[in-house]
Amino acid sequence: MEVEIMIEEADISNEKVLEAYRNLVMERMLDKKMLNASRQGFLPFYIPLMGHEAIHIGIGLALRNIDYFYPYYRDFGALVQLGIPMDMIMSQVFSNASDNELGRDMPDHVSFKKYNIGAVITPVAGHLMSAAGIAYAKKYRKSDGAVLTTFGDGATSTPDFHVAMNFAGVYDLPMVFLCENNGFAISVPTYPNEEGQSDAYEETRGPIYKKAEAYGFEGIRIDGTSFLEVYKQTRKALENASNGPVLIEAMTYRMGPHSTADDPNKYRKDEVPEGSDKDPLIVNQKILKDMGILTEKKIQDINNEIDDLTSKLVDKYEKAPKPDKKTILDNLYETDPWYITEERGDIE
Amino acid sequence: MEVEIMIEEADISNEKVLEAYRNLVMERMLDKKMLNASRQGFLPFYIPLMGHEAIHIGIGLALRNIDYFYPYYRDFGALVQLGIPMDMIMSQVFSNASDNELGRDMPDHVSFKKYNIGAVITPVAGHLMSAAGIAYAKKYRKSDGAVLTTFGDGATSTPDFHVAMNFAGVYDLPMVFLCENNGFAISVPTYPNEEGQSDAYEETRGPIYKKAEAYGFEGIRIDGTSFLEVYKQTRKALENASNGPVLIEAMTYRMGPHSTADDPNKYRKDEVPEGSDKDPLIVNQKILKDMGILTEKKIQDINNEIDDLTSKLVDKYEKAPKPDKKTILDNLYETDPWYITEERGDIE
Amino acid sequence: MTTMTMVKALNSALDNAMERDDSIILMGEDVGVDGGVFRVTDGLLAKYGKERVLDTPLAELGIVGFGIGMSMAGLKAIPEIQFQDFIYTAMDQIINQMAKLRYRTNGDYTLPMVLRTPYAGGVHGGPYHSQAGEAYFAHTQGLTVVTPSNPYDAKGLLLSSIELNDPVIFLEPKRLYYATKGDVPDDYYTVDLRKANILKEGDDLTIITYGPTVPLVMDTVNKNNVNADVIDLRTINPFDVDAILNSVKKTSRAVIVTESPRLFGVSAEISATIAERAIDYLAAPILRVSSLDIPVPFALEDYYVPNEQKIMKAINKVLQYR
Amino acid sequence: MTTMTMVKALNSALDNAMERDDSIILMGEDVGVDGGVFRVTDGLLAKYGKERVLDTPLAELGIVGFGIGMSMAGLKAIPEIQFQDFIYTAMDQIINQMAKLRYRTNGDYTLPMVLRTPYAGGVHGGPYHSQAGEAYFAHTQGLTVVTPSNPYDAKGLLLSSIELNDPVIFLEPKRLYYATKGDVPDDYYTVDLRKANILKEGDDLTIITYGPTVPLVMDTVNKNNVNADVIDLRTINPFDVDAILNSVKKTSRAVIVTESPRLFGVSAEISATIAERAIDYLAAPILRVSSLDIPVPFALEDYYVPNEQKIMKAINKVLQYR
Ligand SMILES: Cc1ncc(C[n+]2csc(CCOP(=O)(O)OP(=O)(O)O)c2C)c(N)n1
Ligand SMILES: Cc1ncc(C[n+]2csc(CCOP(=O)(O)OP(=O)(O)O)c2C)c(N)n1
Ligand SMILES: [Mg+2]
Ligand SMILES: [Mg+2]
Repeated sequence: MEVEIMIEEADISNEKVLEAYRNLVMERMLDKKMLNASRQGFLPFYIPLMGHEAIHIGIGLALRNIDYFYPYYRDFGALVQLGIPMDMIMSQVFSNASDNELGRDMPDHVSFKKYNIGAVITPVAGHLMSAAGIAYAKKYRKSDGAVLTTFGDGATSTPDFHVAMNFAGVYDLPMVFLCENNGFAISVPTYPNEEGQSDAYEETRGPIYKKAEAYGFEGIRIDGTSFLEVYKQTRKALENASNGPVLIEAMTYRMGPHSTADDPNKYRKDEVPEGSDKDPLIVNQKILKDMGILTEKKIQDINNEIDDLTSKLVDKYEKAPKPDKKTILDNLYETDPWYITEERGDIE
Repeated sequence: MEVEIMIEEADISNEKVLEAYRNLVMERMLDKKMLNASRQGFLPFYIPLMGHEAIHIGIGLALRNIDYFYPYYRDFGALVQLGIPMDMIMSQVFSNASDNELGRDMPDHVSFKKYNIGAVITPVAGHLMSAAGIAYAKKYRKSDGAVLTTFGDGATSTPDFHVAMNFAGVYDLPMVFLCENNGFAISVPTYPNEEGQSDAYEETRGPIYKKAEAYGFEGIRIDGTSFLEVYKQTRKALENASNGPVLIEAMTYRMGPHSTADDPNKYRKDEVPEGSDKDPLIVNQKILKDMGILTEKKIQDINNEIDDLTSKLVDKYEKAPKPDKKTILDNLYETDPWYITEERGDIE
Repeated sequence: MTTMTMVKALNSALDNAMERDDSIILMGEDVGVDGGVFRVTDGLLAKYGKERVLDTPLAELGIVGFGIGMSMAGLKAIPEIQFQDFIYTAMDQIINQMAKLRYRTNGDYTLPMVLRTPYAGGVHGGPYHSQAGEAYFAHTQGLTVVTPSNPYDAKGLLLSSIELNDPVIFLEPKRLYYATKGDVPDDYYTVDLRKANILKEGDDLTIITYGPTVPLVMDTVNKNNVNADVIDLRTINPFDVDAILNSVKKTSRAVIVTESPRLFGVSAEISATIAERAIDYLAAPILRVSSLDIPVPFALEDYYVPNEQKIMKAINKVLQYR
Repeated sequence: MTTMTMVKALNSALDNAMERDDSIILMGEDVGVDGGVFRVTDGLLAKYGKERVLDTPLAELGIVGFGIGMSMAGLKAIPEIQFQDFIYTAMDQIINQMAKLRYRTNGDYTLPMVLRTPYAGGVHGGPYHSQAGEAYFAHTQGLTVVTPSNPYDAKGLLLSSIELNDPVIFLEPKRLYYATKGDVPDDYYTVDLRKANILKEGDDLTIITYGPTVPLVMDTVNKNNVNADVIDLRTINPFDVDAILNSVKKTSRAVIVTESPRLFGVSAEISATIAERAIDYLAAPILRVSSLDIPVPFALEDYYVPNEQKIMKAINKVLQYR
């Protein structure tokens, strides 16, 4: 894996914490604006982020430049915190001509190989065995660092979760499994409802973090609404991963719809309204105020600054050109077979 | 599931125990003779049983006439103990014209719907979700009894194991998962080798019986070489299954090759030679002697009787006629499509 | 009779069937409290309860396998896969258990079940919400593969599938879910699974299609005054060979239109069948119009699928062939 | 040059490749200490160590997915699926990740890997040790599907597959593993993946086949003095369209022989391609000889597969057609 490295060591100075907070605000604001862009038809599809910001920022802080990150579709903020150029991220989300994937995949399905980031895949958990294979390559090549892979709570029900966890155990892979437990897989709750509350069955009866024991390694549950907590625990897991894998269950709540195609009113009451005590934005403001890093004034200043910045950003990428239809047949194989050559003739 | 019921309540009188022991001897002797038939070309393929006899007999004793049994390919003796007519079992193993499957499936891949027994499938663990669905049907129809399904240690690595265990937990299915842990999945050991003993990786790091916790229910490990122990624990699990599923890990050793296509000398030393202390035949002889049910003389008498009986049995089915080629196109669909009708013309 | 969308027609079919037969059980991701991501199962949980409409954990293997077991035990399972693109972790269950159970047990077990799934493009869903994988199922011996092209057929074919004593893969063209409305009886009725639908008669050529591309073909043919037999297969396997051969023998020219990629797809079998059984009647090459032989590109889906222009190009080539 | 079986030739290919390139990793059930259930990987663990020859847990999804990840990270994975019949739990990994990775990332990731698996019949293994599922892979855009028919090609095609910077499904006809021996160079060599092999030239008709049925076709043709072009495709997708069309244009008659069931199979695509591109040259129907359209029956496998009689029936029909 000799690729250009951009991911920086997290130096957890106050400046770094403040920068992370700014990124958290950026994620929140971009999320709203992209949702809006989707309502206006600029984005045919979009995956909301609200509730996940602290996990994302914490992951971004935790990853070292020696690590590899295989995200899932709901990890936008982690990419921002990692310092991937905004142009690459936004071009992908808006499927623009400058997207390195040329608009081939859905919004948020990035692929940034040169930053040691995997190709996000839609089938839930479809990347977990790929992440395991990448971890094996690290081990085989005796390169430093570990692989972090993320997924939702629903993903733990999949075949891939079981198989990847088992392979990680058997081959002692340098690997951290991080479950972003937001309480729902679309409409299905992670854990059993309180009696009579809903007619939905749940994803599972076993607490997710404890599932690691079945594979002979450790699982922990952490607060996924504090980015410093996520940072600390994830960094520790990455540092210890050479001794074998770890599973982290980061608890939060999906504050928005599952996607722009979803209407959560059909199946649940909103338990964590925006601005409430459990909203990660509020949680982290409180923590940083207690640490003396943030004031009300500073919060306002950052809000104003980021509001402006994100408006311009969304504006720019909304209007950027789309990929040329002539590219549609590129890169199926390294060398075009005869039928692809023929079909090129049909794209006028 | 209104089908004819043959499975009898196990009345664990001394007579019943002795009959069970006779079935155990029968399984051992038939196994040798069928292996021999395979060497002589009468059986193109055969799955040896040695080491599994006590599990099989215990299962056969434990199942009640209200239960459903979905076995895997290595459960011959359980069928015998259940009292399925030997003619049905042997016709299937020898793929004869009188096989109710008409020789469609491999030896030991029985399907006895009228005895509440599932259709054994080759893909490892491919039946576990079917068993779960059958358990759901029982629950939905509020019928008594539970579903018992068996599988090997290797099966616990499969996608199907995870998914079936999870469904069983979520829907509180009346279901017993019984893992026949014989130490190997062909050449791959279940658990880690002692350091340096072999170059094979293992199936898993977590003890199998503990995996149940990941799904919110109980797992137990039992001695799979004593049929009374297997009977007791399995019966208890079946009786309690209306409160939810259980996983049983029954420990034994695969004393023969994996199948007639396998040569275990390539990958392991035989750790449980025939006639040794851990051989289930010896284990159960000892237990039954201690109970005063068996004597050396009785052992010899049974041996002589069963030797004769099994020789005649194998002889008979070896020579029985094979299915008519004209049957080959039957029962793909309930009503033949045009192409099947056409293809019938090609079978002259 | 009510004018309704295909989604409503499917919902009505499920409702009619469940009302009659308490052995019918639905299961799938978000089919219960949410009513299905495309709303096909809307209202059924409220009406029939959580014992009959099961939200499941996120595991397609489990959804299909659970259904198989229920149907083995005398129930009639109707599992839903949220998008056909996600069906592949269940492929072992479909190919090795569902499709083969009757044959390998010589009918000891039969398996009446209907596996429903929205399929093909039209929602701009990219490589994983747009796949048209009917060829995988059509080539799997033992399955019946059905795909409706309008609300009336959707309901009637679904009810016929539920009546069948064999496993059905029921592919619902999601681009037609809300595209048009049609008159649909509110009561129970069936449509013959093994008869193609001759949508239009004409002498110049035969166009064979099914499911998602049927309205496109009809629009193209009507708009351009093409004098064609248009055959909607309805069932892909076993397909109605007589309808195809009778028409081609009359017209001498054939074009097959599918939304799936061309190579090794369903249209190849239709073409091969004609080339095997009606070669003497042919006055022109048998042409296929399909999507490009690539995964479905998110941003460029419109250039990927068949369209009027591509269909007319093939029609004209076949008609002008001497 | 050594006379060897196909199994030995494949083993030699793996050995040559692993010797040259330490990024090659093998993985699969029983491929290590046991040397593979058909012995293709025999001796490689001893030579290259357990870091490069990995016995895996029993999970095809894991075997394929592990290989994908390794190849994403710059290694070159060669996973083995013990029997092709068991590949379907890995189908999601194959169709959705392996086949699409290059396309959907526009080449950000490439995936050089070779997924090997013994396939088709010949060992009397019944419905689950005999399947010929090449059509599933051939219809999956982005895969290269290769199947050798003799020891020389087996080694050369495997080495070419390993050199390719794209994912390959390498189908090893297990009936040919030990059936014949052939002369095979001990050293490294390659065979062009995109060129069919014209095994025999003749004027009366064209027979197209590949993999498991090649020796049967050659024996049939030789024994019955059939004056045919016999084309061994070697690669099923992308197949060598020119070799097929050139020959059919010369002979005007075509028969396609495959071991897989006929309907919606690979032979349909070959037939359709001819019907699309060479109709004017045809003097007879394009016929297909295949296995029956059912699962593989354990006891009656011999009546299931194509044989000399069925092939001659098709040849005679095509030759006598007026
Ligand atoms: C294999 C598969 N099945 C179904 C879907 C449709 N789907 C997309 S996301 C999702 C729920 C995922 O929930 P979770 O894993 O908890 O992640 P979250 O979206 O809550 O972050 C479903 C069912 C899919 N993408 N892949
Ligand atoms: C899905 C699948 N993969 C591979 C095989 C080939 N195979 C048959 S049995 C077996 C090992 C099974 O081991 P275990 O589950 O421990 O059962 P045992 O045979 O030891 O009783 C393997 C790999 C198979 N039948 N199914
Ligand atoms: Mg979730
Ligand atoms: Mg075992």
